[in-house]
Amino acid sequence: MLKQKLKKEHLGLLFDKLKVTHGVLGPKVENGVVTLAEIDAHDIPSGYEDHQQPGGYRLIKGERPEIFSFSIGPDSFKRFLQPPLREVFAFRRAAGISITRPGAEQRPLAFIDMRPCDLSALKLYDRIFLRGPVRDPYYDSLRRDSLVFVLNCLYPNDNCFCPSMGTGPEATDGFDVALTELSDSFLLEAGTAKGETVLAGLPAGEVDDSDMREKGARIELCRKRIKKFIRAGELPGLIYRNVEHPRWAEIAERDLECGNCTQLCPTCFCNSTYDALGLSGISKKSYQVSGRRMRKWDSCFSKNFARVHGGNFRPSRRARYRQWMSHKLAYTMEQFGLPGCVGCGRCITWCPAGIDITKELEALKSAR
Amino acid sequence: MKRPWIGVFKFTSCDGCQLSVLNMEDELPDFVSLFQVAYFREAGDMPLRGRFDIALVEGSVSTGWQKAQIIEVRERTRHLVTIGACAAAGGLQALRNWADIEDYKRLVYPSPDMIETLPCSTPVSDHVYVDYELWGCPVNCDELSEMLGSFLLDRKPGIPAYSLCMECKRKGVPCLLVAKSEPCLGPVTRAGCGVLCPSMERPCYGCFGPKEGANIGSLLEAFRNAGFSSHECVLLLDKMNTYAFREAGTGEGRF
Amino acid sequence: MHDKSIPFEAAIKWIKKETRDTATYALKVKSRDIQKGYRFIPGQFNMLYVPGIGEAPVSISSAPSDQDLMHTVRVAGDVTTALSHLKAGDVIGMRGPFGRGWPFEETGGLDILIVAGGLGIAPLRSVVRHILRTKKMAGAHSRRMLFYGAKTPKDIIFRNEFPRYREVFEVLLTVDRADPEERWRGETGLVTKLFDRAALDSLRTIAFVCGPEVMMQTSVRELILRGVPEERIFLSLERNMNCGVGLCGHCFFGPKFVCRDGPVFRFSEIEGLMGIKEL
Amino acid sequence: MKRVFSIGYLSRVEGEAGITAEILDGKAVVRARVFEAPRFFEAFLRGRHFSDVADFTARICGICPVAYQMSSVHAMESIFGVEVEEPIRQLRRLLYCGEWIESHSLHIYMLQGPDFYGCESAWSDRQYLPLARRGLSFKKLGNQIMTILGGRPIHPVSVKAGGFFKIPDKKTLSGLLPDIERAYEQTLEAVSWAASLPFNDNDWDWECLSLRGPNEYPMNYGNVSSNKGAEKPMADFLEDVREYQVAYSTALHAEIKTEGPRPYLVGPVARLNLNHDLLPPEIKAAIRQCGIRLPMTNTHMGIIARSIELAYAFHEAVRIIKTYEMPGRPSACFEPRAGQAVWITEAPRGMLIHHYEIDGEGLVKRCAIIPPTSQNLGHMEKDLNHFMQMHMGEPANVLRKECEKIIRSYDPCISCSVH
Ligand SMILES: Cc1cc2nc3c(=O)[nH]c(=O)nc-3n(C[C@H](O)[C@H](O)[C@H](O)COP(=O)(O)OP(=O)(O)OC[C@H]3O[C@@H](n4cnc5c(N)ncnc54)[C@H](O)[C@@H]3O)c2cc1C
Ligand code: SF4
Ligand code: SF4
Ligand code: SF4
Repeated sequence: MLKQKLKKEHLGLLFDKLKVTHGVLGPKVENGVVTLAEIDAHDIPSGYEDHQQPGGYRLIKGERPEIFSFSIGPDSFKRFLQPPLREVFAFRRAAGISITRPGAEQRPLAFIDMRPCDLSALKLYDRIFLRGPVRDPYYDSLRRDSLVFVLNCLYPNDNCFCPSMGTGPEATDGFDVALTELSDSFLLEAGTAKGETVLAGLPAGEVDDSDMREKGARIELCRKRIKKFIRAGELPGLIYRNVEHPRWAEIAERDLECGNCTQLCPTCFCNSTYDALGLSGISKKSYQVSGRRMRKWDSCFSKNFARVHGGNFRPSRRARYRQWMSHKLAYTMEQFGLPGCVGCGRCITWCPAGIDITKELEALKSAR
Repeated sequence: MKRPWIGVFKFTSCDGCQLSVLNMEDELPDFVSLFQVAYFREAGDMPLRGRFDIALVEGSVSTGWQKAQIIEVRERTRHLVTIGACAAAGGLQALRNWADIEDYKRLVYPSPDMIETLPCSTPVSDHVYVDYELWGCPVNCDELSEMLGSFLLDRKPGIPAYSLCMECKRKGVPCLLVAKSEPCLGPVTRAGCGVLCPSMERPCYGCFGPKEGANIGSLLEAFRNAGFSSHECVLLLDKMNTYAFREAGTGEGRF
Repeated sequence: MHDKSIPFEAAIKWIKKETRDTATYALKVKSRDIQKGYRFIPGQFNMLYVPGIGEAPVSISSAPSDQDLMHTVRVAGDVTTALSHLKAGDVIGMRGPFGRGWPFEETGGLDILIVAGGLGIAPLRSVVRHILRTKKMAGAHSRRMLFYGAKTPKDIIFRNEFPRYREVFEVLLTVDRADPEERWRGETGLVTKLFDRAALDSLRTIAFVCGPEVMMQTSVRELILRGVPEERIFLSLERNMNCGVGLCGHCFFGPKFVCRDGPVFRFSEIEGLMGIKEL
Repeated sequence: MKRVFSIGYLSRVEGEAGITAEILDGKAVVRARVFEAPRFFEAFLRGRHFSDVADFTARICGICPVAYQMSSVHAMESIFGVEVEEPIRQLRRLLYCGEWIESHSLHIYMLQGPDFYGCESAWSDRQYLPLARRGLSFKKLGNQIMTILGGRPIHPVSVKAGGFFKIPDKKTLSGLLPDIERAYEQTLEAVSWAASLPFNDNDWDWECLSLRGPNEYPMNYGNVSSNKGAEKPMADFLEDVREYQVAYSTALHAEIKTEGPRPYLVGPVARLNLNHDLLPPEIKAAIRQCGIRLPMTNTHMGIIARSIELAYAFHEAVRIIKTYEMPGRPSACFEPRAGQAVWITEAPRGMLIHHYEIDGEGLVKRCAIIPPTSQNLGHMEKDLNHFMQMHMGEPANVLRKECEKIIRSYDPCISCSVH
């Protein structure tokens, strides 16, 4: 596949080209945090460093010479491909039922710095929403037209553990184009024909062996900087063997059940669909109602998530936390053949109580 | 469909929640055509008579005569819904519950003996059975409309009992607690306001009361780690929903 | 193909009240095209939709060969209450059929034992009627048994159909309790009590079980005690369901999607999960 | 001969109050019984951090929370010596316009309006509906202004000492312009509608107070001025006022104590009478066209004053949005320090007086809050007495109705008065 280099000062040209056809999503600083938004090349917060720890995040202007000098923020592709709240259809019930689906008015999306961990999550999303018994038409249409630029990582944060999950810091497949930031330029490697088309027409530099060596060395350096790891080889057995471990109850004491982890985890996909209506949708004739059927992100931490007639299947916080972690680290593999955790560390950073999934996993190993 | 009779009642409060009914401007015409507004002092001159299919009750119970009145409202009402933090949790005025009421009277009134009031301001549910509580200081108009619509259609209102953080993350607001160590009550506060404060870059101060199963102890631990004293932590909870937050924190009214 | 995330219209043909809180609804899919392509197997369910209220998963209680597509629903909450206010001619939304049904293909040459508790009879009625209606199937089993337990005689669903079932099945009924004036002549006690009455040939038995979770657990225990192989015990589980097609996460039972991998499970597949509390 | 009658529970006013009237030997005594339950704000504010005060005092009133936030943050800034940038001042004024619009249109169209048409409520009569709808459309815009600036119209969340937590950019604000401009035209027309309403004669010698200028119609700044005397800086005004308690009311009353205790009027009529020269020419012209004579002599004509102020608030909102440039930061930086201050702003119902004493830690040591309705209660009773005196002979049900109307013309906010 096509490989070429792009001078750093030409990054804007890539944006210009993409913007003609796509909404270009990339990193931007908002409120002291790197978030994902439609951006221009100059919005990239180059030179910023993010310092992450369990329950903590700080962005500072640092010394790193790279443009992509920071790691991941809270947001991921899922906000865009499977939005937090969307209309499934509008309904009207009178003598019969009429259903109107919203028009697909959205521009195709280009993700400009999807990281390897998130790319793995995207692969999982594809399995869930495209390869299951029923395909999600909304996701399908957006995903089909989107362009994925994976950015191989140079600077992990202290909560990253992608090597443990086999998802990073380098992406090997599943992208349209892979970017690696070298000292003087970007190395662009097309992964699909779609990717090649995008590269065509950009001012291209030859790629030689030394570039490939530099890429290797940089990624290797990144790998060395990663501090956290889990023994993924022990999964899912470790979880299955320890469903009644006393640790679950201990975590429940700290667990806020705020749901931040599930909302930000790039693989969490739980959602709820409901009929939204206001008074204006109700007519005086009791059988006439109109409204919108909405789908929103939900979470296994919501107390009523597993509620049925006669009770709640997971009434305790302990059970809900266990459900979450088991789903991430054990069930997803069984359900979709891919790990449910990609090692991005978001759930660790953005947990206000600082609960660290890797530490909790370690604790499950200790004697009961 | 028979138009259900609705009554709007006020106890100790700021009137903001009943004003929210009038603030549903776009839906007000539907409201008055779908419901028979049979009692709503703030909006109309109607005698109190008959029975109500649904009553919206604003305000906390803080005087002796209110104790009797809320029982009367309950007896007249099929489906009693409280609106707002005062009715659900006693309101800001429940701060008196942790102080001496006689001191309070003296501080405000030249002749404190002329003032009749109870030592505590309490939620409606401490006095009568409540069918549904709509939280918020003030309630959110969309939730109000959802609740009224659900009543008409005989279904449970689609109003979440989970945390504000859920809404906050859906909205894509960067977390203030994690990124700025600001004492945000989001993790223990019920969703519903539409993430007003974090969107304004200020920490949530808990208008919508404790979410179901709020883990107050753990959040305060996080605040202490961020450098807040225990006293400051208590003051953070001691706002419009002080009574409910303290109860959620310890399972009882007092720490 | 019809998009399975969008409900289609189904008209209520008739409603039959079964018990105090349960009724059977015969539905007719309005679109010819969808109706033509609509195939299900017993044990599968549909999502029934009352716009403005919501959706509920409901098993199909008729056989594929039945003329009418039936659902037997008990009032439990919003949607089921709204359904109970409807009348023949009204239109609701429907999606389906979803899930894995009962494995008929495995029953050949075996003794088929159906164990139902309460409303759990609904998806199993589909099986019973299917056997009743397809002559070929009727000869396929060496023995057919139907054990059914209800709370009181008044709660027995499809009571008037049991005489017909008896033509092909050995039917044993039990109730938790019966008032004297009801002149109940069957058993009283739990369904599991019936296992002693039937002298199962355990190695030749294949069991389909559906009912409240506790009832299923004790039934399975009894069956295993009597030597019925775990691979031949099938259960239909109930969980909260939102999408019905494996995209929402509400129905997880451990790693299983009840909507997609079930609702009918082979006991040996879920044995490890059954005993875990709050899974 | 003694006649006694009462109104148990006033409707179409905020909060809970009734009236008792006694006519004994040709002399009338009317009392406004306020039985709203006290909440003890001044007590529980003690010991709280100054940063809680704006959010707490907002809860005194759901109809005019912005007023409480404005009086309290200005008081704090005065204590801490904080200078606020001009764009922030303007945004605060805009926020206040939102509240005036909301509160005035609620009062004009939903609360008092029905009185002139003999309806029980704004929607009980088909004939009144167009007016109700017009009122709602104005009110909605007021709410929208407050929502953009404060997140929500009731108890907005963006206000703090020093400025705002977050401020909107010009584009967001400008989005409102077309609707506000249209509404302004309509409110201007509505002034003549208000002027055409029938009023009882009610000319007597009364005193009214409001903030005055210096060069703009008063909201957050000004001196206290009176139709009877000289102007006074707001910091000194409390020296002239006394709050006292009456047995039949949980609301304190306020009166001027210097030179013989006497009640006074605050609110739109007072404001207009003392500041009409500061109105923009277009509004002045409209006033002239409708034959409204200023200063007003009839205290019951509040609905006209409110209609004029409603138009003004829209006019002002347009001006502020058009000239707005987003400042670099939403709020000034400062350190709290010990001190005390009085601040008065013009709530929709009149002067709202806040007095705070803060300690070195930034905690409230003492505070006093005097809402406009507490100040008006005494005047209202005097006004009712005056009316009774003249109409004593009428049947009780007529008097009852008329008394209620008079009270409504004050737009009293009982919840505020008892806090
Ligand atoms: C595969 C499958 C097959 C089924 N087949 C049948 C069948 O054939 N016949 C049949 O009758 N049923 C069947 N069910 C059960 C049926 O789906 C439920 O009874 C139905 O979903 C209830 O829906 P509802 O909207 O009426 O109740 P809901 O309103 O959803 O309420 C259900 C229960 O949950 C409680 N609840 C829900 N949400 C909340 C909340 N937020 N707060 C508090 N409590 C809450 C309610 O109080 C109530 O007890 C089946 C279920 C499954 C999964
Ligand atoms: S479980 Fe945590 S670390 Fe793993 S993918 Fe999700 S957010 Fe990232
Ligand atoms: S800002 Fe507050 S509400 Fe939002 S995620 Fe953080 S803690 Fe939760
Ligand atoms: S974020 Fe919290 S404090 Fe702010 S409005 Fe919402 S509930 Fe109230």
